[in-house]
Amino acid sequence: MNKIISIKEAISHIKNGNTIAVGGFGLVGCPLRLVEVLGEHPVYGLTVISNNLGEPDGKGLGRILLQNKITKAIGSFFTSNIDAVRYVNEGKLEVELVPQGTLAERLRAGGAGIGGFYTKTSAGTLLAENKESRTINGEEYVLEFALYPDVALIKAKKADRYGNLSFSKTARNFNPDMAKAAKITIVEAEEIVEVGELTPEEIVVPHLFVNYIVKGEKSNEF
Amino acid sequence: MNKIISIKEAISHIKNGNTIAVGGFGLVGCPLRLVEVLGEHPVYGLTVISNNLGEPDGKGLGRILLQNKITKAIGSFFTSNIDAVRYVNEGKLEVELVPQGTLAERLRAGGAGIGGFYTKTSAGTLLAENKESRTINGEEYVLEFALYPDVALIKAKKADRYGNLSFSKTARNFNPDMAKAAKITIVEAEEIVEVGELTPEEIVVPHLFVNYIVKGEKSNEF
Amino acid sequence: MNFKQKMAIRAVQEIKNGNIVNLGIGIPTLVADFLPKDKNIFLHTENGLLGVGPTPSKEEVDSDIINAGKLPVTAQEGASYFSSSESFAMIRGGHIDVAILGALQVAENGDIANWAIPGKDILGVGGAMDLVAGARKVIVTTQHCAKNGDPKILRRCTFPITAKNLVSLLITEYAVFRFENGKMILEELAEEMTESELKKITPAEYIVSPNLSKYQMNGTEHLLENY
Amino acid sequence: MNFKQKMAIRAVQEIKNGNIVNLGIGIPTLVADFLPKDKNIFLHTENGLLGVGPTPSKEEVDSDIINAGKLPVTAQEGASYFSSSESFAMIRGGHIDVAILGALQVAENGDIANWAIPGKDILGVGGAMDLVAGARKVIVTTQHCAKNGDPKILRRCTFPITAKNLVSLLITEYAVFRFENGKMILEELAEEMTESELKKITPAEYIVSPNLSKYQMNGTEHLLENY
Repeated sequence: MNKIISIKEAISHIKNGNTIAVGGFGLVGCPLRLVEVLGEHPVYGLTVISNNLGEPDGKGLGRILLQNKITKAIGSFFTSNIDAVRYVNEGKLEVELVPQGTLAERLRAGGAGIGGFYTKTSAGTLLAENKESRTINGEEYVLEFALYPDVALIKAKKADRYGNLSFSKTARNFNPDMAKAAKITIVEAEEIVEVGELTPEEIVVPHLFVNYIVKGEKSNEF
Repeated sequence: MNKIISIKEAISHIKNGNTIAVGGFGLVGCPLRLVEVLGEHPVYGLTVISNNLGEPDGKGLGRILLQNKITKAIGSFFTSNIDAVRYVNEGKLEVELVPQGTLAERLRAGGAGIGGFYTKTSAGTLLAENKESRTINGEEYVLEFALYPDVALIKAKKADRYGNLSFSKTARNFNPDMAKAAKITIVEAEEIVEVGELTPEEIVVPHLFVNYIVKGEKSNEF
Repeated sequence: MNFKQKMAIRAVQEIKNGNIVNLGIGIPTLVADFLPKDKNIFLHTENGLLGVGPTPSKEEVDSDIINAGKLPVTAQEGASYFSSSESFAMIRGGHIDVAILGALQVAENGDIANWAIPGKDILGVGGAMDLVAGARKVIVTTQHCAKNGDPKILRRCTFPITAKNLVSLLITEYAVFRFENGKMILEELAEEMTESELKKITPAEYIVSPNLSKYQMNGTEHLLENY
Repeated sequence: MNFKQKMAIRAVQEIKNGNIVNLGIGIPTLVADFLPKDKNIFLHTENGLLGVGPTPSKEEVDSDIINAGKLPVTAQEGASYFSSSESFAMIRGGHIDVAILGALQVAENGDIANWAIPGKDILGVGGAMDLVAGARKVIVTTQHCAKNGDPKILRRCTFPITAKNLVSLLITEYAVFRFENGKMILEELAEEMTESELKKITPAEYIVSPNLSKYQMNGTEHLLENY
């Protein structure tokens, strides 16, 4: 039951055509080492679920995009990476734009056994076109469905050997939701500690959501 | 912005006909002092959302039931209190039986702006009768709606003066979900501490979900 | 060796290293006593704890740590606590490897009834429907017949069901049945039971596995020595 | 005093002691600079922090604490961090008292458009739709006209809307409008603006409040002295 493996071995769990969820809000909380090694792994046709697609000049997921490994992106804000904008215009990238809260909730639903849910967000807008809506207590709600990534690449502050996780400040963001939603969850931890070092109060993601752990380090990028 | 008030004042926020959510799994994590003072408050026709209805011999919510203040109970397990069973048989109590996970999720939905959601739990059973169902990815899901209590009575380990909360072990249970779902959330805290004493990592319920805090103590009942 | 312990030990054989396991009330509770010490097995209790430890001594009892049966328990190293919605997200989201529960009835199609009896008050369901619908593998441990002799292993449940077609394995004191592709298969038979005797007390229609064997204890009988 | 600071100060008047406030990018960001020190006001940022503190000095910067604009911030005493789904549960569940956002267009019916321009790539929405749909009070701060002189305060939005009928208050450099029962009401007018001039640059149909007043600064102009 050893979950600690090399980054290379971890990345080899990603297969052609997989849907992968990648943590982070911009570069903060993004598992940059895992993403880097994904760049060296010969895998294509990926659908990426992530709030953004990295930053320009091939930072974070931006690099994977420039390697033409990503065919579809599901997220809330891609305009900050001009490469993503260019890829869309050139027809090389399909985008599913989702309000940020709906993105988080669809991931949470995937992890929690909720097939779909009704939200007021986006009701009456372009992003609700062709979606079912329903009036509940006199207000219009839009039906959204769960997301089920094949693999999640997430970033944690600390992981113990069982896979219990803690996070650093706002570097938490989408990481817990993605960890819970994915079939296989791979964690890049800044520190790997012994079981018992993380108190029950510190554990934000319990180990049952975690399949593999790799050693990373703190990033200073944002 | 002082949220710390007397138990009597806190309970006076409960009005005739209100729907109140009361934390606890059995007596563990139940705000017993608030419930006790609720017993002295002249309020009737309450709908109570709680996993159980106290224990026999008028323990916890069992006492409020014997005072004929509760007309309806929404929860998952009432058989452990024979008084509740008797009240139902005598036509003095209406019961809405909900699977425990659906109860928690309906509260979570109420707090999170989710009007309704689809769950596999109860599909094809008596508890899904007269409920909408829907096939998602080839499996049958049941539509459940959010719960919106008027008031939540919850139990915390520590509260700071802003209303940030921590919980003790399995005494956490339904308390965070109820705190988030209710229009008015009243917390019975074993300890009231200064702002800053609870680290960001310890805070399970941030203060924006808490309206009032009363001083309680640790219970040894279960 | 009493038959309940034997069933608990048989259930233990189904649990793999690293598994997350939720134990129901009754016979399933006994499973905790027989978990192999050389494996990391994590017990989940739906009231908000992953990593349930042994029952505390009277002095160690902390009323803030209970299990779903409202009995005092302890927490193991590496344990964590969480709210009800998070706990049931684990269950309903498919993160519990094995749920072991009791039953009032089990049907040949994998239906289970374990929460309500017709004609009696239906006032409690707890987490049963969530566990059966959500766990990856649902193991039922139950006595083969009711106390009054009524069969419990049926063609169709006559009591209100808890979930449809979701039982993976049924362990009684006399036999072990596997449910696969809508079929119920007799896999193992207890020492003291014969195929024809079993048929008499089992209205459910089942296939006899070509590999039918004796009740598998896999050398774990020694676990019973302390009991 | 520049007009953006004036709008930020006007927005501050709407924030009550104890309020939970989410600030968008642009003019709304300036609001943080003018929050009264004698009140407890809590800034929420949707990437997972309640209790945003001032911008850190260069030495204090921690790349793990940023706001939704991806700029480094600090955390105040009593602050807490949470995941995205929990952060948006706060927003969508109605727990944010005030959201202050910029806009591309606002319509007389309370519609707002602030995320997409027809003919340009529509590749970013962020948390805008969640905030407008979820916050108890939605305050829009925007320049009255676009840089090219096009009106922004319209009968109907021509850009894709962010949400329907949900703006509570609109603050421009020239005027303050309140939205009530489907009506748009002119409440305040800036010193240098007249009613007839305003009408010319405002295609939206609005009612003039019988209590129409000057732009309310309520004695907080001194806040500008440091700027």
